[in-house]
Amino acid sequence: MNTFLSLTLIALLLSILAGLIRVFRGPAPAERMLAAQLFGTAAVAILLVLSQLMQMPALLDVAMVFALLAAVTLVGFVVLASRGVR
Amino acid sequence: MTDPLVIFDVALALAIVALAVAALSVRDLFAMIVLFVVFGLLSALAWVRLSAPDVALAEAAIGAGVTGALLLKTLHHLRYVSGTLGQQAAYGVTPLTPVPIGVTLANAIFCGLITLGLAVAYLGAPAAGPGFDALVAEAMPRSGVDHPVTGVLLNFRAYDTLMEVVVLLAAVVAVWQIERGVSDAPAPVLGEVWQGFARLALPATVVVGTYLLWVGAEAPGGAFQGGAVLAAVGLLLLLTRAYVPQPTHRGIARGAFVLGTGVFALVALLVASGGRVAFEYPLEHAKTLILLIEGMVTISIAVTLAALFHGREPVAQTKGGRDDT
Amino acid sequence: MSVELSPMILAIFLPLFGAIAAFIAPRAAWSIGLATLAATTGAVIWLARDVWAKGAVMLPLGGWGAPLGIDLRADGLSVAMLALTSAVGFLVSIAALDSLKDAARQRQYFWPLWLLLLTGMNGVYLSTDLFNLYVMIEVIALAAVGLTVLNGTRDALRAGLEYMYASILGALLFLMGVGFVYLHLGRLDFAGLAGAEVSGSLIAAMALMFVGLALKIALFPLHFWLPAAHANATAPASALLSGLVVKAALYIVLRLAQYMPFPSETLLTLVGLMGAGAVIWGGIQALRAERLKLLVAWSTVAQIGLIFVAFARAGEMGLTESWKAAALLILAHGVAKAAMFLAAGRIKDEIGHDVIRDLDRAPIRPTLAQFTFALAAISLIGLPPSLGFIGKWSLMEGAMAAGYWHWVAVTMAGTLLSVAYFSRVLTAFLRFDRVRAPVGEHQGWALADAAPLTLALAAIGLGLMAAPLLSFIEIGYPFGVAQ
Amino acid sequence: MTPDLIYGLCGVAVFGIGLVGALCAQDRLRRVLALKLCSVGAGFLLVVGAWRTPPATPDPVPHALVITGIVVMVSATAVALALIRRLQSLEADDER
Repeated sequence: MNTFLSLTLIALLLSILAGLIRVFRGPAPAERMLAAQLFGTAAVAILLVLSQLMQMPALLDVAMVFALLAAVTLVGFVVLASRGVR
Repeated sequence: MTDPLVIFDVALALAIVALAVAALSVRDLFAMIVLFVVFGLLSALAWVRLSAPDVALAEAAIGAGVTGALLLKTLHHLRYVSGTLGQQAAYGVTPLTPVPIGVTLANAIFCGLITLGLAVAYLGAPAAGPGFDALVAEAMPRSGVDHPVTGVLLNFRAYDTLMEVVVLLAAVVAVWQIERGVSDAPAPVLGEVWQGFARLALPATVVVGTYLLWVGAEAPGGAFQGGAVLAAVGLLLLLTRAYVPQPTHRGIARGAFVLGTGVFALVALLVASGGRVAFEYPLEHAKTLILLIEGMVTISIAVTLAALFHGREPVAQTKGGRDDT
Repeated sequence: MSVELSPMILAIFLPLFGAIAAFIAPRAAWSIGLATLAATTGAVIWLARDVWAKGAVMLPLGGWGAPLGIDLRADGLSVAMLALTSAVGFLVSIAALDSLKDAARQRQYFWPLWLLLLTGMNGVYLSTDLFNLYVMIEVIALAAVGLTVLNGTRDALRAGLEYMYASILGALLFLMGVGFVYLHLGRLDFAGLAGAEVSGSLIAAMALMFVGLALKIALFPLHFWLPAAHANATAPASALLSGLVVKAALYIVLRLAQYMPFPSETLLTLVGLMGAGAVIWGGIQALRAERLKLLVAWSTVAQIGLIFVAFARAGEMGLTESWKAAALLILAHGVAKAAMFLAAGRIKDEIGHDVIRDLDRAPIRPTLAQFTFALAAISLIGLPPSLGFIGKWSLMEGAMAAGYWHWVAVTMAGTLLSVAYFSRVLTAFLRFDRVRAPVGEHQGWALADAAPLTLALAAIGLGLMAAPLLSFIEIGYPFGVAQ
Repeated sequence: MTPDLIYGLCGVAVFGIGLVGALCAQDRLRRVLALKLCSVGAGFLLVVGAWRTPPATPDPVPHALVITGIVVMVSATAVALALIRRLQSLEADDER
C-alpha cells in the first residue's frame, strides 16, 4: 500500500513538472496562470497522500489552506494580470 | 530496492532547485512570479516531508501567497506607469543597466564557490545534532499550550515574536511613508462571474482563518498562519473593489496596525509582578493570555498584510494635487 | 499588584510604546518623541547605576533562561552603547524639531520610524541570543530605510533601495550563519558559543555572520551603498544613520569576537587589510567629493575602516587592548559624526546648497554651524584632547608595542588624508575673498545650532574623561579579560 | 539517503542560487525575488536541523524561528517593493 502511495506521489510530482513547461514557454499570461492552478490542485493531492503516508492528520489542514489559497491566487492573477484596464 | 519515498524526496529537491533557477532566468516577469509561487508551494511540500507542517503553512500562506500577490501588484503597477500594460509579454519593466558578462560570470563563480563551501560545511555538521528537544519537552507543561511550536512562539521565545510583530509594524509605517499620493494604477474591474466566485471564496477564507487561529493551541496553525489567511480576505475585498480604503479609515487602520504589538507588549510588561519578570505568564492564566495575544496579533497581521498589499496610505482623491514633503 | 520594572525592559519597551503613540497621534508625535527619548535616557541612567553598583546584570525573559528562553544582559560596553544612542539620539531629535518644521509629512513619519529604530538598537545592545539579534537588525533595517528616504527625492529613493538590498542580504547571510550555529551547537545563546569547539560548520557560520554584518557596517569593499544613502537623507536622518545605526552592527561584531573561538592571525590580518582599504579608499573619495554631505559620508567609510584596523592585532592581551581602542573609536565617531552631519545639514539649509567649491562664494555664513563642523572635524581627525585622539592613540600605542609598524603607517596615512579632506571644507569656510555680495556675518545663527554644537563639544570634552569611561566600559569584562 | 541530507543540500543550493541572483540580477523586481530565495534557503537549513528520524518529533524551536523569518521577510519585501513602485512612478514622470 505504502509503495503504491509513494508511486502516486511521484506521478503527481511529475504532472506538476510537466505543467512547468507551459509556465516557462507561455506565451499568454492565461496559459501560465492555468498551469499554476494545476499545481495548486496537484499539491493538494500530494498533501492528502502524504498525510496518509506520514500518519500526520494535521496535513489535512495544510491541504485545506493550499486549496483556499489557490482560489484566492486565481482571483489575484485574473485581476492583476489581465491586459489593459477595462 | 530503494524506498520510493526517497525517489520522491530527490525529485522534489531537484524540482525546487530547478524552479529557483528558472524563476531567476526566465525573461518574462509574469512567468517569474508564477514560477516563484510554485517554488514556494513546493518548498512548503518539502517542509511537510521534514515534519514541519506549521512552517509549511506559514510558507504557503505568507511566503508564497502574500509575497506572490505583492509581487504581482508591483508588476501591475510598473507596467501601468511604464505604459506596457497592453503588451502581452512583460519584459524588463524596470530599467536595465547593462552589466558586462565578465562581471556576472565572476560573481556567479564566486557565489558557486561560496555555495560549495557551505555544502561542505553542511556535510561536516553533525547529523541530527543536539537541539532544544529535551528542554522544550520538559518546559511544555508549564507553557499553557499543548502545541510545542505555539509554546515556543508565544511563551519560550515570545520576545522574538513580539519583535517580529514590530518588524511588521515598521514595514507598514515605512510603506505608508514611501508611497505617497502619486499616480496609482487603476485596478481592473472583475467580470460578473469572477465577482460571484470571489463572493463564494470570501466566507470560506474567513472560516479557515479563524479555524487556524483557534487550532493553534494544540495543532499546527496559530496567529501567523491564521492572520495570513485572513489577510487573503482583505486581498479579495481590495481586488474585487468590495472595499475601497477611504482617508477617513486611516485612524482605524493605524489602530489595527498597532493593536497586536501594543497588547502583546502591555501583557508582557504587566505580568511582571510578584517576583515574575516580563513575559512570564502566571501558569493559571497562561492559556487565556496567550489566546488574547494571539487573537490581537492575528487581527494586526491580517490588516497589516492587506495594507502592505494595498500599498500607499489612503488619501483624498485630489486631481493634480500632490501632497508632498 | 505592582508591576516590577527593570531598566533593561524599559530601555526597549519605552521607545516601542512611544513609536506606537507617535504613529497613532501624528499631530502630537514630536512631543511624544521627545518625552520618550527623555524617559529612555532616564532608564539608561538607571541601568548604568545598576551596572556600576553590581557589575553585569542579567534578565531571563519569561523566566525560562537561556538556552530555551532569551536573556537580556547589560555590561559596561552595552551601557556605553545605550548611553551613546540615547544621548546622541536626544540631541538629534532636538535638531530634528527645527529642521523638519516646514515638512509636515516628513515630521509625521520621522518620529515613529526613529522610535522604532531606537527600539531595535537598544534591543541589539541588550541581546544575548543570535536569532534575536537577527530580528533586531531587521527592525533596524526597515526603520533605517524608511528614514533614508524620508525626503522622497529620486536620489534618496535610489540610494534607499540599494541600502535595502544590502541590508536584507546582510541580514540573510547572518540568518544562514545562525542556521549553521544551530546545526553545530543546537543552541543559539552567546554562552553556548563561548565553549564551542571549532569545526567546519562553525567556521562557515562565523564567516557568514561576519560578511553579513560587514555588509551592514559598510566595511570596504562592501561599502558601495553607504555614501549615497547617508549623503541623500535629510540631515537628522543622516546623523542617526551615520552616527548610530552603523554602530549596531559593529557592536555585534565586537560581541561575536568576545564569544567566538580565538581567530587566527591570518584572519585578523585580512580584517585589518579590509580596514586599511577602507581608510585609504574612503579618504581618496572624500578628497574628490564635490558635495559636503557626500564628503562626510565617505569619511564615515574611512573611519569605520580605522575601527577595523584596531581589530587587527594578535595575541590574547593585544586583542583585548585593541578592542578597547575600537570601542573608544566607536563612541568617538558616533558623537562627532552626528554633530558633523547636523552641522552640514545646517550649512546646506542656510546657504541653499552644499557644493564645496562654491561654499566660499556664499554671502551668508552660518558661523556657528561652521564652528561646529570644525570642532567635529578635530575629533574625527584625532587631535588632542578629543575622544577621537584617545581612541587613535590607544590604537597606535598598541600597534607600536606589538611591532606592527604597517598598521601604524595606515593609521598615519588615514589621519593625513582626513586632515586633507576636512581642510578642503575648512578653507572654504574661512575664505571671504570670493564673496560678491556683502557678507552678513551674523546671519544663520539659530537655536538649531545648539544641538550639534553640544555634540561637537562633547566629542572634544569626553576625551578628558577617557580614563573613567574606559574603566566603566570594562565592567562585566566585555573583552574577555580575566575570564 | 535521508530526507535531511537531501533537503539540506537542496537548501544550500537554493541559498547559493539566491546569492547569485542578488548579486547579478539587473532587474529590480528580480533582485527582490533573489533575496526571498536566499531566505527560503536559510529556512531549509533550520528546518533540516530540526528534523529527527521518525517516529521522534522534530525540535520545535527552529520551526518557530523559520516562521518568524518568513514574516520578517514578507515585511522587508513589502518595503522594497514599495520603494520600487515609488521610484518607478517618479522615473516615469521624468520621461514624460
